[in-house]
Amino acid sequence: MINVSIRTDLYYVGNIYDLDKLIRILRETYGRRLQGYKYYGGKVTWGEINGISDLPLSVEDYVEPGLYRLREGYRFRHSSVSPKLFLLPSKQIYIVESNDFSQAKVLDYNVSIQYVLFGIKPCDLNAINVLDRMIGEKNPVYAHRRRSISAIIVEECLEPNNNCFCGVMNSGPFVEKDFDIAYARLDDKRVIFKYGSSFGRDVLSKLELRIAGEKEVYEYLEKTKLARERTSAVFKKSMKEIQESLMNKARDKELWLKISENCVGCGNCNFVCPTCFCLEFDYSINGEDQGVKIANWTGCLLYSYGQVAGGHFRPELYTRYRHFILHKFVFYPRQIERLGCVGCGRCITWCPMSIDLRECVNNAISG
Amino acid sequence: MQVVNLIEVLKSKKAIVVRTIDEAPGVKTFALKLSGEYDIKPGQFSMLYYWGIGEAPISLANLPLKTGSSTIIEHTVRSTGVVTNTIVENARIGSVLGVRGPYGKGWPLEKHENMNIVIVAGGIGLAPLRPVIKYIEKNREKYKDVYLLYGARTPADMLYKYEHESYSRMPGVKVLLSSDVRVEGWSHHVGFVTDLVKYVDVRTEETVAYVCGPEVMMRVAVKKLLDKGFRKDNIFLSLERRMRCGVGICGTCQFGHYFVCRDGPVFSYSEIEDYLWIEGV
Amino acid sequence: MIRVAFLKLTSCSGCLNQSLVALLSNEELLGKFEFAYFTELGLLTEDYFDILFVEGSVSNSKQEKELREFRKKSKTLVALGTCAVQGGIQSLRSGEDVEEVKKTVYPFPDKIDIYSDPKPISDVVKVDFAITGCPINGDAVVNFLRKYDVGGLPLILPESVCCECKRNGLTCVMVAQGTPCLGPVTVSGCGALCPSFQRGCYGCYGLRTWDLDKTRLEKFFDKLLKLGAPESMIQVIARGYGYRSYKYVRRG
Amino acid sequence: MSHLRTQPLVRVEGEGEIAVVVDGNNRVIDVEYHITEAPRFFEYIVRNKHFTIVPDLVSRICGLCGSSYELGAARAFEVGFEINVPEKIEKYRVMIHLAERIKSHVLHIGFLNLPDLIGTRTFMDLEKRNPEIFRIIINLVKTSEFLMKSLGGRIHNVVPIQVGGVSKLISREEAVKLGKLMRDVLAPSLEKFADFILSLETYPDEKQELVLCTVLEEGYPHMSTMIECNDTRMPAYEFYEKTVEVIQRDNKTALLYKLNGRPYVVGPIARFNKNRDKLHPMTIDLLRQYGWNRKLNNVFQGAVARIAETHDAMIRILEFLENYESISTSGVLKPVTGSEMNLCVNAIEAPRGILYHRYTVDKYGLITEANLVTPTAQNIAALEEIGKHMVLNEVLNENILDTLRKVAVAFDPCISCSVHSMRVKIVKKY
Ligand SMILES: Cc1cc2nc3c(=O)[nH]c(=O)nc-3n(C[C@H](O)[C@H](O)[C@H](O)COP(=O)(O)OP(=O)(O)OC[C@H]3O[C@@H](n4cnc5c(N)ncnc54)[C@H](O)[C@@H]3O)c2cc1C
Ligand code: SF4
Ligand code: SF4
Ligand code: SF4
Repeated sequence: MINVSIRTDLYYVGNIYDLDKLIRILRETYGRRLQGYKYYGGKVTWGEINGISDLPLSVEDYVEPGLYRLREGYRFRHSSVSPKLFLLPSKQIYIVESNDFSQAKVLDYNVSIQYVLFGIKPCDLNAINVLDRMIGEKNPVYAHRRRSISAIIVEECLEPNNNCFCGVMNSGPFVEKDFDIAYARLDDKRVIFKYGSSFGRDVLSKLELRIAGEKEVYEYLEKTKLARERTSAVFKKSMKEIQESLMNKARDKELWLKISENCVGCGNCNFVCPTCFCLEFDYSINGEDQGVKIANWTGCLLYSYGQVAGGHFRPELYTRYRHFILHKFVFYPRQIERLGCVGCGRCITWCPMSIDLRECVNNAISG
Repeated sequence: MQVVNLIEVLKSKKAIVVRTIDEAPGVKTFALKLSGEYDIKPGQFSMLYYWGIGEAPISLANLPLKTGSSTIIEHTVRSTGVVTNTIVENARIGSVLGVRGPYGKGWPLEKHENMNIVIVAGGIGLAPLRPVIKYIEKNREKYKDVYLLYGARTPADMLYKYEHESYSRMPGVKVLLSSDVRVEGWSHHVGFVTDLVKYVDVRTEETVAYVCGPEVMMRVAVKKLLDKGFRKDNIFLSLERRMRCGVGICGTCQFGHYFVCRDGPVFSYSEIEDYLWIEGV
Repeated sequence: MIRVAFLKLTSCSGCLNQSLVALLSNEELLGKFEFAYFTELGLLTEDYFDILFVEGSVSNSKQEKELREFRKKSKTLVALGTCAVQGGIQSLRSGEDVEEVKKTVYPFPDKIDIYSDPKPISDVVKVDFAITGCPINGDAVVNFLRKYDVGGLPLILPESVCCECKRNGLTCVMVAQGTPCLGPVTVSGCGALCPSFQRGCYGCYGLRTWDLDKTRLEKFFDKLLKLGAPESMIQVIARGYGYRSYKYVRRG
Repeated sequence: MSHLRTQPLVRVEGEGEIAVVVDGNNRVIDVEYHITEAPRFFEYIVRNKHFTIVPDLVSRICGLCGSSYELGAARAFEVGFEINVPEKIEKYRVMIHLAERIKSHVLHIGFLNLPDLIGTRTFMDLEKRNPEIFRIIINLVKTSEFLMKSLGGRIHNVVPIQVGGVSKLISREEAVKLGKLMRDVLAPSLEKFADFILSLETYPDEKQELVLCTVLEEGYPHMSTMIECNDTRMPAYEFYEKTVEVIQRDNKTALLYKLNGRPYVVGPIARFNKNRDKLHPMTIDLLRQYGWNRKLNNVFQGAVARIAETHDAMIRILEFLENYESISTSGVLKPVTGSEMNLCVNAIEAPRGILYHRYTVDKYGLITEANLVTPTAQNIAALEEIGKHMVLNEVLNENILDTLRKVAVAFDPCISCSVHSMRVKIVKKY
């Protein structure tokens, strides 16, 4: 998993003020705009990053199923938002048409803006990969936004939180490809950087960082290894067995009823999931007598999912809950050849009923 | 690289209603005139847009007719919800509707030349199969025996009643009808349309079946066809799922790992065998 | 011009005011809709209406009669607000001894003509469309009128308040602050107003019926109680705003 | 007619009726205003509810001045449980309350009162008669809606007010934006509207002797536990639970309130006549320009008081927003439930006048008893007296009925039961 022969020349060491420098260089030298987790008003939301004070550097999330607290610390993992908010906006006017269909307007894409995703997490990066394959070019809104991202800077997790299980889903807590720069906080001050592209290398060289010493690299690798292990010991069976078992048991109504017994169908898990992509089209007429098609987030846990005129394809909640799990673990692989869940644990954290996806999967495969 | 524009994906074309036909209570057929080409095939569907109210996926109900610079297509709409009610109630000759499409994969008619074709349709399910009949009519020599098994709740609910005779007048075409309930004057079968499968007399290895109707009916049909010896990959079903965009971005039409709008709506039974028997998949 | 009437039964006029303000704020509608009956504006033409909006619940025979008469004169009837749709906050007295209830307020209780339980208007007349909320969101009325104008109705999407909460990018007050919130079991439509003000939803759009059954609901209520919610918060949705739905949910 | 005093009182609102009693010669011998609205028994339904949720419940009493109910109730509990709301937060709540005053007054003058003042049938007729004022009123409605929504989430039943403070305050940026909108849009419209209303020459001028009651406060009346009636001052509890008489008439849901056997008046007129020198100096200036910086003679001049209060509220909110500092700490203090019975009393000046709240709360924080007195209920008696005085002994005709309707409209009993909609009932007595 981790290469034992340590190559120290790939790593640089600095401190959190180098992050500020990094932000400034990206903004000023490269003229990029930065999007990322933003600390604002006691919460971590998503937004434009203008300087180090926007980053959640001195908070840490403590989570349990159905519980999230921000407290002082330096290990921020994630919040209920994710890059999905930027790539696939939660409500967006897609098209405006006149009533004789002679005119149509879509939102203006500002193609000249180059964004950098700053400080996203390894699971987020993987989630973007999932979305790329799942929606990619099909949805122009997504495609445009995706193209406007010129670089990705990842913050790796050396201490994942209680609900993280990216290890077993092979999507964290560190990154090996598809990024430009990645950094990790060795402690509250020291930051270790690595690059993943030539652009990343160029930018890093401008930071004038010190090349990492062997001890630091060793410390980093040791911590990543531990973190990977911690987030891997989750399921009772191998992924292949899980997938087979889930499919075999798909018709076991009693089992799924039991697994979904605490669910109230509020849909929070869908909305916080960085790979859930379903949209609801809403049609309306605006004040200028134009027909508007708006795309809103929706999700398979909502009653409206599968509801059709005069009937319902998934009237029972258990079928929708089952779809959520089957989709992430079985259908995504069949659709895009990779798992749909990146193990970020958001659905576990933000479920008001504290339902734990890991437990549900375990129950499903053993029950 | 040029990214596709939302206009190309979501803009509706203007379609003028040129003819309406009352088919059954709450069901109407609309002939729509679009300017330019609209290359839609049997089994494919359009998103019909009643401006300001919403869109609904509706199957092609007749072969498209090209006239000079425009195309006339037909769609049969049953009023069941917000959009369809509005269309059925308000659209009349001269009305403007929006049309997006064509979408989806149709019936693989070209692949099935020189085969027998068994059509099993229930209720509104005849709409997507009518262009199949019309296609066969036009290309009668390419296909062998044809069966049309059609059932509805009552004879009055049947679509295209005015054409049934002409179907049976086609050489080598057998039309078997069925009504769920007994009605005075009805001389055909009473019961489910799937009961009619037993009257089909063909060599199954040279035969394909096209099935469309309510999901329960399709399941029974599949069982009976399999019992009769049909090969799994010779049975084709047109599925229905809740659908918003028609182009694979909204995700609400998923059926197992398929997107009904792009991977379907027509599937061979062998493709969906895994899922068809799971309640609510 | 489409003729619109607003009828008020037992209620606070809040939904009427919301509608009025929403209408005036979208002046293009004023050219398409004619107020035929709207007591606040002093308009009392009583022949026929294309749309009749009814606010409030039915609480005595006089109102019931009036409602039936208005229904007869109207093409489309829209129930406006949680009172009309579910019975509303006054349902908190439902199931109680009405004589006792009267006594707490009136010196001569026997002179008060009142049903033992306030009725949603669907108990009395056919309702074509329902806009829930206490008060309703004015946007819903505007949306309704615009769609009506072109010949259709809005589509109702059965969702929880959480959906709007998340779409609006709010941080969940229940998970992140431990504040009891009825959002997960409440019908959407308000735009997650309360969470946007950092407080828990108290259910004013009524209880969802879909997907909920007695056990799930009880589990959810237990969760609220564990977070320190007062019993009363649950009473307000189960016996007030969501009175009708709650009965339905409990029956399963 | 039965006179008696009881403890629990009731609020009224909604549909009303005017009953005119005539003798054999068709001469008016009596006038009664009836509220025919079915009661909702709020005093009953708040029982056994935890006090923290009561402000949200009682705000549903009125769809126009819901925030007054909310704030009034919250303050009652704060008084009862000795919770000190930080000054800045209290100020914020006052601004919501003032915003409601603006909204309510604009609606009343524009939709209900103005048609009478200028002689049109309804507000809608104004569109042709005076399109500019029509526009201005709509503009005012829109901006005051926006103001309410920005501060409180919606135009009534506002969201942030809770026992102990507010759940969330707007940010500084939002305040600045809002302030700008008010300065650019609300202020100019209101100036024009005020000019129009204050220059009207159609106000009747004869003097009415009225007993005027307001809450007693240092500034312009707003919220207090003391009441002042003409020159007598007393605690609200004593005033409402011991001093005023409550009368339930035959078959009527509304209760009548009298003070020493006489009707009294609450609302804009009372506040204005007793406290106009406490209005914002800019408002006083404005009034002076039109010669209105004097006591109003009668209820028909109520629009002047309302315009003055609207102007005053607007300036105060503007000043507040333009000097806004956001407060980072959470706005709600967790109240601790008392160990004994607590008496929670407060009186607040809703747009239409004093709104009295009294709750008794047990040691679990549950309400054991509640008493709510609404402004409209208190004004009914005065309404009747004034109406009767104006038409007594006259032969019944259309004008009489119109006069009676106008009296009620001038009082603004409540938008929904305003007499524009009142049906007239004539009772014959031989
Ligand atoms: C591939 C396909 C072909 C179809 N062909 C026909 C046809 O030829 N004639 C016909 O009458 N009907 C057809 N239907 C069904 C038709 O789409 C629905 O009756 C219609 O969408 C109902 O829309 P509504 O707005 O009236 O209903 P509402 O219940 O108000 O639905 C709102 C929205 O939900 C979606 N929706 C609702 N019901 C369905 C449904 N059954 N299938 C898919 N989406 C739905 C639509 O986006 C619709 O606009 C077809 C469905 C599919 C998937
Ligand atoms: S399913 Fe849950 S754990 Fe997996 S990616 Fe989505 S939110 Fe994260
Ligand atoms: S705050 Fe309330 S409405 Fe919002 S997600 Fe949480 S539980 Fe749902
Ligand atoms: S969040 Fe809940 S209580 Fe608040 S406005 Fe919405 S539905 Fe009503």
